[in-house]
Amino acid sequence: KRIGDILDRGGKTGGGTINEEALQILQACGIPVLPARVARNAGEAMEAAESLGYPVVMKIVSPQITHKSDVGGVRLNLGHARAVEETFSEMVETVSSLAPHAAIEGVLIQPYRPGGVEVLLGGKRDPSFGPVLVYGLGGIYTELFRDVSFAVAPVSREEALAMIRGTKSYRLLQGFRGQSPADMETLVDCLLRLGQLVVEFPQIREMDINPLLVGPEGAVAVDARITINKKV
Amino acid sequence: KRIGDILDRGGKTGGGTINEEALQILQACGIPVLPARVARNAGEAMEAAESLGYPVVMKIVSPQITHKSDVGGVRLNLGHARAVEETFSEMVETVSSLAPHAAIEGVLIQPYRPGGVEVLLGGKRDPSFGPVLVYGLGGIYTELFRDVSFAVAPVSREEALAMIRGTKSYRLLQGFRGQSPADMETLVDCLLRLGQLVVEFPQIREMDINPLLVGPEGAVAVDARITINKKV
Amino acid sequence: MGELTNFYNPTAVAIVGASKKPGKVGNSIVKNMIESGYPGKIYPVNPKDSEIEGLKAYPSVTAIPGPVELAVLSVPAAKVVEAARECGEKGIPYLVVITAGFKEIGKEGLDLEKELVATCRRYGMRMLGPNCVGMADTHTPINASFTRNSPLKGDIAFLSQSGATLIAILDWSRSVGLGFSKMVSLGNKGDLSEIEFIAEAAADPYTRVIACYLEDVADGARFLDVVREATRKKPVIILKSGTSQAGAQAASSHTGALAGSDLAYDTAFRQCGVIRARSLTELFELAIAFSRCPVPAGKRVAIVTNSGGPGIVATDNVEARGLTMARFTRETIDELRAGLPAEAALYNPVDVLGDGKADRYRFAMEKVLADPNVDSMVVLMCPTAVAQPVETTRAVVELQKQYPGKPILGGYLGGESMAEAVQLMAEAGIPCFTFPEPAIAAISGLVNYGQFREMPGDGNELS
Amino acid sequence: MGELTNFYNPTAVAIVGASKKPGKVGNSIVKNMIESGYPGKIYPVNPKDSEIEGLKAYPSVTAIPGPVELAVLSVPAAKVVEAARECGEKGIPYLVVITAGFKEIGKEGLDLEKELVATCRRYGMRMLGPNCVGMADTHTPINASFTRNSPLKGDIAFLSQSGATLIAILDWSRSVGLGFSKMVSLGNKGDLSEIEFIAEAAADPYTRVIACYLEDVADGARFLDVVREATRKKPVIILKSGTSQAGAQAASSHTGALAGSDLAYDTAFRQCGVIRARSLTELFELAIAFSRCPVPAGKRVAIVTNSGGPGIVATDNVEARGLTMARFTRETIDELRAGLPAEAALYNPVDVLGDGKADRYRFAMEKVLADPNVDSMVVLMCPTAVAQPVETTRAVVELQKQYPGKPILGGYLGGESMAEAVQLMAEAGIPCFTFPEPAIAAISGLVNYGQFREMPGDGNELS
Ligand SMILES: CC(C)(COP(=O)(O)OP(=O)(O)OC[C@H]1O[C@@H](n2cnc3c(N)ncnc32)[C@H](O)[C@@H]1OP(=O)(O)O)[C@@H](O)C(=O)NCCC(=O)NCCS
Ligand SMILES: CC(C)(COP(=O)(O)OP(=O)(O)OC[C@H]1O[C@@H](n2cnc3c(N)ncnc32)[C@H](O)[C@@H]1OP(=O)(O)O)[C@@H](O)C(=O)NCCC(=O)NCCS
Ligand SMILES: [Ca+2]
Ligand SMILES: [Ca+2]
Repeated sequence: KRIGDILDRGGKTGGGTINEEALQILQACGIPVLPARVARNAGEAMEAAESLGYPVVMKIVSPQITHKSDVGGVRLNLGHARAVEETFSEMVETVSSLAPHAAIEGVLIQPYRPGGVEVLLGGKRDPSFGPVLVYGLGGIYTELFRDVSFAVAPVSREEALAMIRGTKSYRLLQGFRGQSPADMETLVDCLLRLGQLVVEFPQIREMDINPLLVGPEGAVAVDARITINKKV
Repeated sequence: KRIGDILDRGGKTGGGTINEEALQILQACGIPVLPARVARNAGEAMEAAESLGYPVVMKIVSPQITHKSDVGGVRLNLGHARAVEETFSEMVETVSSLAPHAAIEGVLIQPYRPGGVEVLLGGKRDPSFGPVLVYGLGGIYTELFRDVSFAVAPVSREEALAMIRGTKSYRLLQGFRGQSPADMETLVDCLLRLGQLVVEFPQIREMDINPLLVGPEGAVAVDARITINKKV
Repeated sequence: MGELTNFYNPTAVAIVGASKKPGKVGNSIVKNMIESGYPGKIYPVNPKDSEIEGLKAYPSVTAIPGPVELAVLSVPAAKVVEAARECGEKGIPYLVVITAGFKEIGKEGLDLEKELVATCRRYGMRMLGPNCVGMADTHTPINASFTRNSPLKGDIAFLSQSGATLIAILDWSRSVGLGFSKMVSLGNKGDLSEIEFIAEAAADPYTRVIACYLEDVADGARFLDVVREATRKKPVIILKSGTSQAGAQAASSHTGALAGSDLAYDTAFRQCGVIRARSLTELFELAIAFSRCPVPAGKRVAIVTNSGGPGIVATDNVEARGLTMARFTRETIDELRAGLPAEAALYNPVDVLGDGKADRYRFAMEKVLADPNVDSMVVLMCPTAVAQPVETTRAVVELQKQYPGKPILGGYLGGESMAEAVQLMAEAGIPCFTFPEPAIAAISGLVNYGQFREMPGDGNELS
Repeated sequence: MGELTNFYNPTAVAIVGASKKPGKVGNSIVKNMIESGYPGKIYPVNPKDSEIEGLKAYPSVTAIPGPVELAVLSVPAAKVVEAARECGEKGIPYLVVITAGFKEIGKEGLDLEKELVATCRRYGMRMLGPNCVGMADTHTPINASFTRNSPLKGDIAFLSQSGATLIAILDWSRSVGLGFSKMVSLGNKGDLSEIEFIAEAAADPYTRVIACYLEDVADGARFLDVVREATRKKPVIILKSGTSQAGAQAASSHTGALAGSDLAYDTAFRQCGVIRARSLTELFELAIAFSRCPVPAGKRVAIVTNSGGPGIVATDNVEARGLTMARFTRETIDELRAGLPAEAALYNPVDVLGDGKADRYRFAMEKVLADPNVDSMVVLMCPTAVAQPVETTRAVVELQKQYPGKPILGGYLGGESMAEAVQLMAEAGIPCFTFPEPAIAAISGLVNYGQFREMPGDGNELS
């Protein structure tokens, strides 16, 4: 019900893309999400960082900005309150000058998790076949290498696993070059839950989690985006 | 002359692969190389780290080990003398147990440089066409995506640039998502120098620099390998 | 058998809009029905004429004395709904609506089509079309279409969403001696679509392989369910056109940018075991291979040749297609060594040399086919001075009978010198090409389908 | 012209090992020389016979009265070196050595080949072979080979490292009416290799395109230098076989693992502008396209069709091959709208509809070809009831003369109904295929070469 509410709100305001609330929806359907708090000023930012634990990541919050890092809207690995404070004003300034027409709603604070493999989970509604799931390599490599696989949802656990195995980057999850193998069970679980979400809520036109960080001990959604159909 | 000496020594001892000396050869032909020192015990390791500056990276040195990280032979981002000391004995132990037949000659200490794009530069001698140059995405993605381009050497500056532009990962160098563009001039220069090296020294059968770290302000070879033909 | 059995095999057929005038669509249909050898009753329906092409004609379907199982409608668009209604009243279960001027012309036509479909639903009639060329079944036989000719008898079912393409393929097929079990022009798919016809063809004992040209799939979910079943029984090969729109529209997410609409087809086809052809050439090359060859047990290909060059080319293709070159057993190698000249290549490809005659070819092919490590064989031949194409082909034909489980394909390089041998291969139903590459492509299609069918469950075939 | 001019056009030819006995290689060569219409003197050389096939024979080359510019050697391997020496003494500049039993049989043969090459060097003779079928030039004309037939006259030079493949291609080419300027069987490439023959063909006024089947390149560095020049003048298309060994051997570095030996060929070919064919089919499809079509100014393709289906298939192919669908100017669209029926598709592909006759096709094709945004055109036709394939083709042929700079290709879908039209296209030298895809593939080859040739400098064509 919670999920429906958020989606409805998005739908009522004329459709479009939701970003921060997308993480709440994921959490509601059981996908682990990196904790995050939106700060509207430097003070709130330091408070959030304190409660989430250092080091943290800061990301600009603006509905008009799709690729945050293109406008200087992402800063990683901030280790103490001073850094958070300085970064807040510096980031708002940089983004305002590079994207003058974007409405800045605040700055998102998340714990910094450098480890794990960045993957992408996504779903979209195809006019002929309905919900199509996407799995692939995430992060900056997503669009560069298009190392992805697809399946029409719903998928079984075996199919989800086959999707993951069908990518070249699967080797990264197996523990490439001495790293421990990733937690496949949780990863498959996330993919299945995302599948359910897309099947159950036809108002979702497109969505993705990118990156979902997958490590030896679990997975966590760092960033997500949902595009909702206009209510008609 | 220096280069020839090292290669000759390699050739005399029956051919094979050289690794640490490869970096010396690169330096001799003008390719910037990340400073490195080989330590034979924990004390030497701490000393080396101190003089190179923290944080440092430690890598096992053994002619029998090709993929060092597969046997726990690589540790990144060590911030102080204690960590270096502990890591030394731990690493030697782990590697000895995972690769019992490898002769361990010591541990290589280098400064830790997390930034920059990891690329691969390589050369090999083709039986029909002679020296062939390779440029591509480096690091763990090299063999996964094979995002590479080739040219028969010698190449002109324009050809070298075209090789780099011919890869998908070229976008990473252009300053993907808000990063500053990489120093293309130095990168092209390294490729041309590697080309000259392979053309001039036919005893080189195969060689590669992987990774060469390329950032906005230069490039530096982190790891390299040269396979020398047996002297006949 | 499916709900469409009597669609292809009706006891009696009415042709509404039948005409005496040569060249008119309503005249072609009557002629095709007669010439096809259709064994049931044919009732031309025409308001003015009482006799058409020697058959008694009726002023309306309701005036027809006996029962009618299929009506072909070829009256102008404005009269179609009324004609369909009359067919409904008469209790006719199946319609083929040839007439154009429906959905494809825009809003007005769409409304008319909806009315037509509603009329069919009301009477429980199933309809092919509108805006189609009709259909033919060579086993009934029946040709309820206005094509110029009837298809030759065969075991390929061909469904086409483009009427002109169906006409072109029919014309081409007759010139190359290719036969069909059925040909269906899907038209606007107002009621019946590829889904029902694929299901029916999968159950049809006369059909061995189903080939389709499609421009869209109307109901994706049902397509997946139904076609998944069909592909377990028979190969379904589809050329889906319109790939170029893929990803054309701007996407608001990574997923949108990655998954264009064509990718959904790719994915769905793979999930339900459809073999996707990338060109008309490939569609029919694969259809022919499936129609004539068994599905091989595995991907190990043997090549027998009388020249090194084509052998290397074929080997390159085997590896490029993800097949493997068979590694012969020690016994096979020993036998080949004992029986072939010293310079012959014994390891796959087996080169019987430029002076290899039929007996040497036969010997090598026998050993190769008997080898348990060989799943399929390609025979390559160049017209060297002493080659015996015809005699060698006789051996190929005999061996094919001895090894019915191993596909044998030919790559006979040449023209006039090979013509008679190529003809012999065609008569024996052994696919034979001018160059080696299509033979390897065909084996690759057979192998992929075999691998799909071996997979347990449904849809776990994602690799 | 290169150092090989008189190799193809010698004043007199000696055939050493000429024979009276039908079926023997030395007899076939004499017959081929006579039947080719060779205008110079032919001297059979045979130790026993004084007359062969109506020609006076000589016991040795030194016994021949006049000068000889080319000697074809067809004596057993053991006698070849001595025969070559005699040719050297006689001052003959060119040899073709047919005889097998050299490098290809191992160490012993290799030694013999070295002796043969040394003999040639000593006398300054240039040699084709050994272990080859010979060569033919249709413009001299001459056929110094033991093929069954002579090639038809044409403008494609074909070099083949496989003798049997050359024989097969020759046989096939005659049956499809394809002509050659020269055919050369490279054999063991003991002296002359593809390098010299490519350079010569690039300078030859009768050759428009150079097609090669190669298994290796002997001297990579020289190949790069020489072929880079050749490709600036004419398209050089190479099928290089043996790709499958690539990367087979274990590699000790990343570079080794990435750069198999086949990749070196890929790279080198691209650097010197060679178009690499991936199959025999593609080699000749491209060769035919280059032989018959101009190189288009750009990659904007227009399609005119009488049916939507093939039009969509062709559009898919255009985009899959990296070409673009031409966007017509406003004027063209307006003119098409004014002259075509309301339901016709005006935007590329132009659909003149199933009832489009020759005049409608001609109208549409004229407008499309006149459009400055169009670089090439594909005409697709299905045999609909009213289509006029022959009349339409007449229009195509006329328009091709009016627009010599824009390649026109056909995709005539069908069999018997299109046969006469297909024949007309062939006679007019317009490539025409049964399905749309090869036409698009051919345009793609033309466009790629055009782009290469536009690039400045040498070797900067790496993309
Ligand atoms: C269906 C179609 C062929 C009819 O066109 P037509 O033959 O010119 O139409 P006509 O008005 O002459 O009608 C056909 C015949 O039916 C007769 N007819 C009319 N109403 C009738 C009725 N209610 N019942 C029976 N016959 C009727 C006509 O009298 C005529 O017979 P005639 O030749 O003896 O006069 C035409 O409308 C059409 O759709 N053509 C395109 C078909 C096509 O291309 N399909 C898709 C291919 S991809
Ligand atoms: C060259 C080859 C055809 C000769 O074989 P052959 O015809 O059986 O050999 P012969 O011993 O009969 O010699 C041929 C003729 O040359 C004559 N001859 C022998 N020595 C001669 C000499 N020094 N000068 C002139 N003629 C000579 C022979 O008397 C004979 O003529 P005849 O038929 O009148 O007796 C054979 O050795 C060969 O190499 N075949 C393979 C060719 C091939 O496949 N090439 C590569 C294709 S990919
Ligand atoms: Ca029945
Ligand atoms: Ca001359």
